[in-house]
Amino acid sequence: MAKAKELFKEFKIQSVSEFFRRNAAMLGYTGKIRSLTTVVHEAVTNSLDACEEAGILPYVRVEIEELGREHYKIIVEDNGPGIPEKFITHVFGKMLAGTKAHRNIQSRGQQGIGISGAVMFAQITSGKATRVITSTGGDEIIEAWVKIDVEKNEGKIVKKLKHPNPTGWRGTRIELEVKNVKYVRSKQGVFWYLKLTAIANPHAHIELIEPDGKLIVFPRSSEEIPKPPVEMKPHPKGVMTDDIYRMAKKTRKNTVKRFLISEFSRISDKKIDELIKYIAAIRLINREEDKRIKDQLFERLAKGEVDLILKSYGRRAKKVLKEVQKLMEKPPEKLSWHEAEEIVEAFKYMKFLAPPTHGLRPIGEENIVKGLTGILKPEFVTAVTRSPKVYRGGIPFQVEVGLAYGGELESTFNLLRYANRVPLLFDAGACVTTMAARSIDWKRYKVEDLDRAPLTLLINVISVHVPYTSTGKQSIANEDEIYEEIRLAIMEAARRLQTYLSGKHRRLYQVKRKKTLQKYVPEIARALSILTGEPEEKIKEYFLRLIEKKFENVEETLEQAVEVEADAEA
Amino acid sequence: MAKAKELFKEFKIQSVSEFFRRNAAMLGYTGKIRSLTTVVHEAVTNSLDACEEAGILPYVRVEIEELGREHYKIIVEDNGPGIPEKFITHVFGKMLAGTKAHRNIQSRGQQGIGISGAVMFAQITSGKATRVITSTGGDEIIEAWVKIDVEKNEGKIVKKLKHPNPTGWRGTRIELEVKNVKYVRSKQGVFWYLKLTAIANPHAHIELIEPDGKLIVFPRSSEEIPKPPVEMKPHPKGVMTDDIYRMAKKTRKNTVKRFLISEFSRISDKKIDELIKYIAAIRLINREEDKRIKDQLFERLAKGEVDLILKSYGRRAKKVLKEVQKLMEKPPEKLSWHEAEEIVEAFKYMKFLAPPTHGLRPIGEENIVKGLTGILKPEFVTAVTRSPKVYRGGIPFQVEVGLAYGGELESTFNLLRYANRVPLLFDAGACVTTMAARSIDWKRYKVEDLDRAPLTLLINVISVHVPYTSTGKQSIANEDEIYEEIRLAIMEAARRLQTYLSGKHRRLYQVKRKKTLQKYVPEIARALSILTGEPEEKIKEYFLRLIEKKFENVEETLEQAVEVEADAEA
Amino acid sequence: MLKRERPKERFGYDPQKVLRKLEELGREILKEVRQGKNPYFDIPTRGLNNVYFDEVKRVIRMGDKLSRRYFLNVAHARKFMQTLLIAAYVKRLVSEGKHASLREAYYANKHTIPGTKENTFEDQSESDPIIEDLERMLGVLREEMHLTADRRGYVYGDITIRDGEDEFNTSKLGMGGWAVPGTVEHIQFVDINVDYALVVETAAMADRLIEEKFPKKERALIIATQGQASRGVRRLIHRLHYEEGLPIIVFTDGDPYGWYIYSTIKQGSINLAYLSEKLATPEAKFVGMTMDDIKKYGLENVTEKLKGIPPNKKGGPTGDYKRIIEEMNYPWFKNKEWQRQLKLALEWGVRIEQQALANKSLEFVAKKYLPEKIANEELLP
Amino acid sequence: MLKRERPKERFGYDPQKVLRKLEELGREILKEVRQGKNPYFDIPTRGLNNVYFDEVKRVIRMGDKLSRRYFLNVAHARKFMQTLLIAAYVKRLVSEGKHASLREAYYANKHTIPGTKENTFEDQSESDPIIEDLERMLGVLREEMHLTADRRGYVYGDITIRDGEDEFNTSKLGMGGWAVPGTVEHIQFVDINVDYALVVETAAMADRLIEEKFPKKERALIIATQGQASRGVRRLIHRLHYEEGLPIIVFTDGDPYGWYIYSTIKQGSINLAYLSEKLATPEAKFVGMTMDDIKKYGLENVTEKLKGIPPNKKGGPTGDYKRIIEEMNYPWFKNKEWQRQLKLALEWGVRIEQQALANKSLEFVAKKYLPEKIANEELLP
Repeated sequence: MAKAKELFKEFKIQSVSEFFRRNAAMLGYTGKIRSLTTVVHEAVTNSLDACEEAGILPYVRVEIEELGREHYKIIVEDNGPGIPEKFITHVFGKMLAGTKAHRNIQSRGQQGIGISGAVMFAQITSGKATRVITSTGGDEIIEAWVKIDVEKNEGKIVKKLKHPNPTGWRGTRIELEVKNVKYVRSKQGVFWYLKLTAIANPHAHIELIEPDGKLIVFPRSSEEIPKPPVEMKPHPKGVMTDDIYRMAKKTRKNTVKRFLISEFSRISDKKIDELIKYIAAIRLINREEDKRIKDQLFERLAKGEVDLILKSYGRRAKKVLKEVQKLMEKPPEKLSWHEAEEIVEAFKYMKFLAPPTHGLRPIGEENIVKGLTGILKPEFVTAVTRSPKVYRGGIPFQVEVGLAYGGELESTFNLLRYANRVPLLFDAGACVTTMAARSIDWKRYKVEDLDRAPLTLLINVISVHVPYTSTGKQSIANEDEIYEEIRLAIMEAARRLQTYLSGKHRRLYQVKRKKTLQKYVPEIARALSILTGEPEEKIKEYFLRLIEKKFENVEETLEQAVEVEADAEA
Repeated sequence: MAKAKELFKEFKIQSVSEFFRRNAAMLGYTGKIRSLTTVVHEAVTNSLDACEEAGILPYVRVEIEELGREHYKIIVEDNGPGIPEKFITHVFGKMLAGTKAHRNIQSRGQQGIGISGAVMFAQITSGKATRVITSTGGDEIIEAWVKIDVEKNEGKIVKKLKHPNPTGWRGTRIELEVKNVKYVRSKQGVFWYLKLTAIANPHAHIELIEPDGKLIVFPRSSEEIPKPPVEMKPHPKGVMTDDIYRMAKKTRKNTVKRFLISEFSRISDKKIDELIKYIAAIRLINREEDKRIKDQLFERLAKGEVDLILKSYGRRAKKVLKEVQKLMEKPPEKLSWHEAEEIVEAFKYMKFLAPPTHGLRPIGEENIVKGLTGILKPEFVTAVTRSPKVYRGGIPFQVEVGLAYGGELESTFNLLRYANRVPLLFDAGACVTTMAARSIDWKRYKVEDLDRAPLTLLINVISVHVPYTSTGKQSIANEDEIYEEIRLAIMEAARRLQTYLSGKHRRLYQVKRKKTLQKYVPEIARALSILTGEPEEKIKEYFLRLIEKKFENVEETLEQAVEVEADAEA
Repeated sequence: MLKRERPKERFGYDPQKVLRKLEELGREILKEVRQGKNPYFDIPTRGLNNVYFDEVKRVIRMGDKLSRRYFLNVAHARKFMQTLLIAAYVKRLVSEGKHASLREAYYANKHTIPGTKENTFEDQSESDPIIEDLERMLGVLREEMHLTADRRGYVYGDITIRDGEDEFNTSKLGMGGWAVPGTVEHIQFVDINVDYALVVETAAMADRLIEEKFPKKERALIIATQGQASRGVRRLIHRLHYEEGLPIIVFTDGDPYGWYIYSTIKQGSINLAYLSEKLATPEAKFVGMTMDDIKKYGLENVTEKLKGIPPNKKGGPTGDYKRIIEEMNYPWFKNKEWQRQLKLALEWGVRIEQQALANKSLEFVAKKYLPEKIANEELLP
Repeated sequence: MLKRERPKERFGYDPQKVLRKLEELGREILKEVRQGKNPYFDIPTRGLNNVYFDEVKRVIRMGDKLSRRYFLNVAHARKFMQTLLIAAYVKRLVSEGKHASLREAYYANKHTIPGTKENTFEDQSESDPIIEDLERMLGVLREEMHLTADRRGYVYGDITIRDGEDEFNTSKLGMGGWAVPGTVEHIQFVDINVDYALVVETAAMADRLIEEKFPKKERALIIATQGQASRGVRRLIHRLHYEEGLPIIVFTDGDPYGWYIYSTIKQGSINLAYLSEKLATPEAKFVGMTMDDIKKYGLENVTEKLKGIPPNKKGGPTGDYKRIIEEMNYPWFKNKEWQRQLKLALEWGVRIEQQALANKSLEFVAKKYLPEKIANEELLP
């Protein structure tokens, strides 16, 4: 029998890079087509995020060069802010490093793995370093070849050159050489990915040069630079005990009260007073032994009767209130798990303003309409951006839906899925967007057969932290709150479609109505003549007269219908 | 416009723990039932691995205590080697740390995340530290409460006690308190998980105490301790350029030749001579300009005509051979990517012995039969352990299949999936084992309707590195080589089943045959009597005599059938 | 013993009445349009929510819900036109004394509307409902409008029928019997020499009874429905009962389909609720097969299993089981005799066919089963 | 003009012949077993690979492949027993002059084998093939064994039939006509006062012709098949042609199903190849509906689209298209007239029903279409 000490002799710590090298599939490097798309996606995402953070209208150019069998060079160039020299190794060479993950901020990329993952993928398939050319617009342009030291999870600059920058060029160009990938114009390939990206980013100009040299341009259709995202504090609703507990340990504030006010959104001095009351009430109620009374009191608490409850406890309440007030004044690092649990419990009963929206950056209804119109050329288009909501863990999110119908669309249903404006191309089946879209009773909205309708639905889920089902980031988990918001957004858009369709049909009906009725007159006249013996011509005359009379009264209805339709199109 | 420098001001590095805290679903903590199973799984896996490495017959006891609504304490105790004091924080508190991931060794656990993940899950749901009681059998027993410092990815002992160990107890007991989970006796719950674990580990005694106090025992059915796994060197077939390149950089050997011989399996001095010839040949062939000639030569190379090819190049060959010999003598750290590529290319054309099996630790045919028989009590059981093979990256793997039929099995198909003996309970649809099992034409093996057959199939895929489709480790990726091996194993088992079924049917037929024929005689006699007027009794007599005569000759056939069946059961 | 009763109705077919109703319909429309009003038809609504069971007369009746079909409503105009087309066609048929099948009526009225690509009728599924509408609007049978249904069924027994110029005895036509035409409005019963009519589900059973000379020995008229009774056969049964006073006894398989056939003969079907008074025969009685027969005659060996999932199993009830449960809720099966039989069927999960009686002997059904049960009046209501 | 021809066969039904064959079968088995040999039956194989088209007689014939059914083979023993059971049952039926339906034959022979839980027959699908086997083994029709098929179809026209003691004229039975029984072996033709028989697919069309007095005016016998012709009807057609010399003219819908009905009357079906000589009437001719009729009579407006996918489309041919292509390969349709019609159908993608002729007028079919085409002998072979 081996001794424990021997067994632990070899105990070692593995690097994150090593871990993901062995599990590249978790990062989306699985399958030849998907791997190529993933590389492009990581680079383009970085470019768009950088431009937006810097307030630049993005110009992104993607070039795919075929070097051999399943061997490509991928070049992505942007006009972004550029990368300072000393951060190059971190950005491209270290995983879980980045400016985003630790902040409560919405961005396309999220986990600080993306572009370093692409660099690693290039490296393990072709052995080549990734060439980075970048300038922040200053005097010099940096040209660096970056590799990853997998064991240490560190970037390494294999070679570095500096060039003068007389024209003041600013931006980043990266060149990755990859093997075992394939360029195909399929729905999971680069072309489709960029098309979807262009729809969701009408402010970006995106170009693609395909391996055969063909240039495809998705032009900018909006000149409006989206506002840069800002950091958002977590919202009290749904926050988990663990979050409060951990945050309390590292805050720089010196009382629990200050800590709560400064590190959560929607918590004011007044709210703290309320919080104290609620915690006190919860403590008191929990002391009740009769379960029925307890349940009743909690029910009343849920209705907001906190003051009444406290009043009913009289002096006991005052004592407990004082204890809780003390708790609020103690140093946050002394907050116990149980106390954190109490705060979370109280949050559940309290009312708060909706989470702040300034951190979330939706595409916006106008831009969705522009994007869909510019690229798809539909007959009808509408967009709905819902107000932000919160899901588990106090994480704010927001849902947008765009709906395009008819026109140049093919008669088939297309769902364009996005998370933080990033197109999701894979694992559609497991995605909450698909489920929500399919759950709609489309017939109620005059879409008889969804799968044969000329209908494209865009769904964008925006959040500081999108709950993906896996690290591949291709499918959004089915969180109840998100599911419900998507449904509500779709239904609103669908109602507008319905109005449009009704209006359209009504107008058509009105125009054809007279003709329809007139058309039947000869048939009717002949039959009635047989039945009654009256001459056909005479009967015809009666009916035609009736129709003329009817249509005098009908004109106004016609105009009404057109107005409704105009509304829908606005 | 923001300057790049400002943007990068907040550039930070995220810890692995932080990453997985945000992405707990990636570790299997998703859904109330599954989360509970995952916790138990991580603990039991650790116990079984530890026992096996130490050569101990495992005794594992799992206890689930219900503390409140969706609030449980999970206790797992083993008789394993125990954990030395100074490793406690590492084992339970640090992710990607462990004795396994960095070695080419097969184990149930794999990525050094497992048990620390469980500790973290307990911590973020209940706020409680995990209680660890362990002794390596020495004088003292350590009792420690472990937490994870998520930001630093470090374990922290919150409280520690030392107790005397007068009885010399050895083992580990851990107690985790978790919330937001649920105990249910479903096919994805703890009970089923342990049942499957017991089947695959007949040498283990496993007990479960359910929340209602019910004790369930899966007794040991084999006294044989599986051999501890050993580290395995990678096999040259299918190894990737990146692997060679990286390994060469860090080897302690001083020539490429020594490096290859010592760090890969199945590479001897003789093989290096062969390798030199192949690399030389490849270099020469690549210099040919005519593509047709090139292709022809590569084809001949694939047939093993390396000597003939070199001969045909005459003196040019000798020169190149010398260059390659030199390459073999240079320091490994100087090996270029291109040279590594050449080596991989040459490996593809060469023949090697199958990868060594001593590192892989199958359950073994005998033990599978014991496990299936002990727990399921079928009428027929067989097992196939295939010899090891290699898949992408030179990763050896091995497939085992057990097949149980009839007896106490219900009339429904059950697939028990394992990876390194660990039951896989989720995502069955995407798993290569499911695909392979379903791809079999079961009708060919006398199983008419698989889904209604009393048939249970056990599939165990063993490898140093099982290619999971996601970090949840619940489904094995569809690698061609693995798929094919599983199919071959199932087909072999199915052929034995077929033989058994045929034999069984044949014997039954023979026994019933006489009776069958006799049974029809009265009916026939009556009818013939009506047709011919002959008395019934007389006709009966004729037919019965005929049957007796027939059965004299038939006895030997009967014996043959029984022999065939005995073969099948052996 | 069963005997012919006193007639309750008289032969009452009068083509002139139909013509008058049609002309009146046309004149009404013409009057409206002449006055500049939007002309319309009032059509009794079809479907379950406009039928009820008349407990007194014991037939399914149509309720008084109406749907109004306007000419000036574009959604109605086409049907308005179609209704008039069919009405005019019927007028021609009846006045010329011609009959047409539903299909012929469809083809005869189908043509392209001048100046359009639209046909007056695109499909028979457009003309059939219009004919039904007319039946309900005018309260006349399709057959009275000279539109014939598909024919099925035949008759054998000592009765003499006059059909136009022909007069024949349906027991003198060999084993073939007389094929019942789609319309029986016009036939007359010259001589009835039987005591009752036995309505038989399968042709094979009818043939058996004929071969065994049952009609002669038992003074019975055999009416073979060959499955669900056609409208012609049901109308014939109705007329034989009400105009000629023949008691009606029904003999079907002992299964939900057989009982449904009985139910339709007796009470009419929901589809045709508006015709119940002319097609149904509520006084009909049921001789078999019943569940009790299985025990009484030892037929356990030749029952068949019910199809579908029983009500107490997962996913049930379906198939036969579902049907039986539906039948238990028919008002006319809400009596203890029928409830008992239907419950037994559910309990045992079996059905029994008429021809299963052949297991005893070929003669059994004609010599023993039917004579005994009918003589002892072991009949279900 | 069409006229009755000289008869080619004579009324030849002889129950004694059937009895002799059955007894011979029994004696043969008995002889074998008495000698200690394994007794067996030789049964001509069924299915496509044992039929061929006899170009001379122009009927589908059975080949000479046999399958042998042994008693001592456990896989055969049950069927061996069943064959003898049915043979014995048939002997009783024929000698007593009784008829039974296939279903009755099943029930009559179903019982539990003593000492077991096994039934002699579990299902009618076990007894029907045994009856077919006997037909092929003995070379006698099921009807000659007094086993009747389901009945369907009726007859109207000036012929007089004797069925047992009854004698009647099928034009004197009102519009109902005479229902053709399952077995027509025993009926005799007393008087034939028509020039030819017109076989009509739909009852509605037959009724139309009767209403228009076509049988009287054209001296025709109307035989309504009501869909695919039953064995009784086909046997009747065969006998009318061969025993009474009546030319046979078939009138069906102009669609693959109608043409298949014609094909079956004319040549027999592959299922019943062994009966072709007794059931088929290769001299039958086809009057319509044809594709040419559409053009000639301006019926473009009342055609229907063929169902299924055309051969040149993806996934095709299916449905009607597939059927037509199969029919093009029937040996008896391998002539330029039929190929032309079938090709046109494929080309236009349409079918045309008999009743579409009502679009012209109700009388059109009786007054113009049929008389003209038959007088001018515009008939397809």
